[in-house]
Amino acid sequence: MNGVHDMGGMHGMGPIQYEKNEPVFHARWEGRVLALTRAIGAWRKWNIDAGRYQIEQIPAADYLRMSYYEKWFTRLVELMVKHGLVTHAEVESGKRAKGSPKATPALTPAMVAPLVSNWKSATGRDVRLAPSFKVGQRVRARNINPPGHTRLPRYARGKLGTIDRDHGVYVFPDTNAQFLGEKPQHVYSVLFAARELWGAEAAPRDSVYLDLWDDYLEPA
Amino acid sequence: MNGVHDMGGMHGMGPIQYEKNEPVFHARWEGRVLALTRAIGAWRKWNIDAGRYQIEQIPAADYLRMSYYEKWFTRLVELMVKHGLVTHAEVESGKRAKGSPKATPALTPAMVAPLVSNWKSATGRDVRLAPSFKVGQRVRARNINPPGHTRLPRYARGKLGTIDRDHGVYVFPDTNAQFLGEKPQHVYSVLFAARELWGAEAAPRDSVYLDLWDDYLEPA
Amino acid sequence: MTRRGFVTGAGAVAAQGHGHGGGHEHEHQAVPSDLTLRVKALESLLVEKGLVDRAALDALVDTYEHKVGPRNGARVVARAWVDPAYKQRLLTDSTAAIAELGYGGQQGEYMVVVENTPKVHNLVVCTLCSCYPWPVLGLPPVWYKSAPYRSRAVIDPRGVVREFGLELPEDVDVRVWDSTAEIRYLVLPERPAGTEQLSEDRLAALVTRDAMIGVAKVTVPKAGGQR
Amino acid sequence: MTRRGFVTGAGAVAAQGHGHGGGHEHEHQAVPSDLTLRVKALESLLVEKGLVDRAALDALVDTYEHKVGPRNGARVVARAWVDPAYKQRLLTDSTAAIAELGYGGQQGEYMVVVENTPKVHNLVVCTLCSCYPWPVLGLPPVWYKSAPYRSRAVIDPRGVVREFGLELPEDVDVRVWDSTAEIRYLVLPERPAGTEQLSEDRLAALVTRDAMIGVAKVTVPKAGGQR
Repeated sequence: MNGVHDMGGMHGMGPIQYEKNEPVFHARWEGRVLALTRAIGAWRKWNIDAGRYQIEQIPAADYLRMSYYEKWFTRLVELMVKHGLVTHAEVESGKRAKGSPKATPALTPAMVAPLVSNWKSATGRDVRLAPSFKVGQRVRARNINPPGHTRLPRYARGKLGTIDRDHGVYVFPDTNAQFLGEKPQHVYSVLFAARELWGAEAAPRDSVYLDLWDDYLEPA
Repeated sequence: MNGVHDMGGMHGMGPIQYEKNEPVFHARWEGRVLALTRAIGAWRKWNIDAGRYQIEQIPAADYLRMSYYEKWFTRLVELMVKHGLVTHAEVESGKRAKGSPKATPALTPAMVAPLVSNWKSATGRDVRLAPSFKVGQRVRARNINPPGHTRLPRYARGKLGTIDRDHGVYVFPDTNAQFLGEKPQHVYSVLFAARELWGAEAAPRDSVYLDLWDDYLEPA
Repeated sequence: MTRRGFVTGAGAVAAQGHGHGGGHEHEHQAVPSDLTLRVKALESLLVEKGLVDRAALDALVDTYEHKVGPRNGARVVARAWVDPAYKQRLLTDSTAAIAELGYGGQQGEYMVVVENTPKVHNLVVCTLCSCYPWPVLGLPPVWYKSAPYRSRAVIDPRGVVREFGLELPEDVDVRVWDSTAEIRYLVLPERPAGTEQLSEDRLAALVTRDAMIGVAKVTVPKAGGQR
Repeated sequence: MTRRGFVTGAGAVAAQGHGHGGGHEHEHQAVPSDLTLRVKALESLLVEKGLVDRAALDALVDTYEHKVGPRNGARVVARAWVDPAYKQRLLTDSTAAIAELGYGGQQGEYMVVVENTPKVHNLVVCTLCSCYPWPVLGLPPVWYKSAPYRSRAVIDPRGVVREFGLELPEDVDVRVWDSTAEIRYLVLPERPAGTEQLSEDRLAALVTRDAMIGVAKVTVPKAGGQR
């Protein structure tokens, strides 16, 4: 979706606010939201793309206004309700619905260390698939405007680039986010000249590299 | 500037909220803001492009959150301060600064009727200038990303179109908004196929017409 | 988070004119009384400084509330329907033809009228702000100025007009006019069938603001074209 | 409305973690105590339903607060500086080379290390959300996740790093890595001159998070490389 989250190239977002000696969390609840999100994620009711898509669906003004972990909190509640882990009534009341089953946590304390240091189950797929493009090839990012989730930013669409490296095979976010299949395919680092992206005012030697899936590209 | 005001083609802005029998103003203050803006506009301290640019500079989250006339109110105050008609201190206190001169209103009641029914002084310029393009010619909207004001929306940049008609000569918003000169030039209605703008998913027969200045276009 | 919907009725928009940003669940409203007070204070200051004349302000508000509005555009449309020569002038030099009926002025200095036909449907938007032909339509409604309409009209015009109850056949060309410059667009809707006997005034009474923006067609009420 | 600025010091960001959206004049903050209460209530509910284990939550918070952070990445960088064979492995198979030092896991499953040289400067961003190599850098700072950085890094990287105090000469290639997929990027900064005698540990102590994102260079403190 062409949402406000797709903000590469926008002006007017204000100055960068740097904080010296920034703490990992600015309040206790931020850490709890992160931990809850990870712990509930272990139930595998959704995937990382669905999680990103959920955040993108926060109304634009709220997306820009909310702090990072406020968005995470909103996402967590929405996804848990959508996937039947809790009901809105339970979240509102803070009380477990009468007669609802008692579960056993999917994430135990013993699983935490491997989760953050040796986690293998992600979005790469160890399948043999012929790549559609080869390193050095000129390609054009497709002009697509899907209303659903995509990882092809607007600023690169229709632009010419060069395949810089082949990262291997990964699940396809556009379908995976909506549980329409993993559709695994090659992901490439694609080099775009800054002037191709932004016009003649850009610095002549600069470039932007995006990681793009086969389905986002066409031969130039 | 690539601001959130440039929202053609965005998703996720929510449903259209239609109001039956909508009043012209939803509260008295809205009408007063409109009238104040017109009345102060008669001082000709700024132009219409500078006025638009000022609204675009409202921080993105506020831009999306504020109601229409709230944005107008914000703009009016900022522009009056910037151009020396009032000071922030006066606006805060509501009191005229001691010793500040007393003006005579630029807009009198007698001027109101002509203003809204017979106003000639706008942005068209009656100068002879050769157009750079002719009707029927294929053109490409330039890929420009100026940080200042522009009326070339992002969704059309880099796209191919056809000159549909020549509207004549008008001042150029990009410079006029920043008081860098009127730079008058031809404005054309340029036809873009919906599929050129949005890709293969768009309806094959649909099109979007944009009014674009000479400086926004290059021969295709 | 529902992403679609179409709310009608006066209650759909908060009475103070806030929260038009997109029908979000969470409304982030400035307190209306705050703006009431701030605007009042600003007006007093500007009057005190001699920068504005209160009677001129009153006249401006009165003008846009009572004198300028879509009835102007409706008269233009009805005239075009009954007078082929006027229609010809309207489509070739819209500004002058509209001025013949006495309409002109700010935000209508350079008019272009675009004609709907059985095979062409026109829709007007301003994606960058809220440009609108004031002399013939008055001030724009909130939905026209809102992010949902501005963002979607150019990328999904058929979906937009569907929300207004208008389903456009596949073989109709949809032409969206994005008012990016100072030219203002007015849609000349199709004259509905069965109106051959109606007077120009009766015809004008049928023409709606929405039809002249392009989000609706002009229809004849069931009871035989009477209102 | 100033559009630029660079605020340092702990006071620059509201202590409750709100208002990171872009340094606007008007802050629209949820009341922090409200979120404190809502998160607490949610946690209790999820514990009561048996969906989460409180000790696991504690362990997660502890991990990201104390065990994972830019010191990990700094050790990778220092090793690459002192061990050419390791550097070679790091640049050709980054994930495996980083795993040699014991780092890996969520948001670092597919690593790519990009090398700064006198003629190439790399900068990492995620324009679409906030992708960041957690195992080597920990959780991202607020500015990295914020709209100002995400929006500008790809269109004005030189202006962005200038705000961090880094002026890049015209003849340096700036390469911006937009983390649009699951590959995570770590910048291998240039080893500063005059550090030939420093141990690997001392070198690691010089390496900052900002240098590994690409918004800064590694420098030697004036007092002879000591900290």
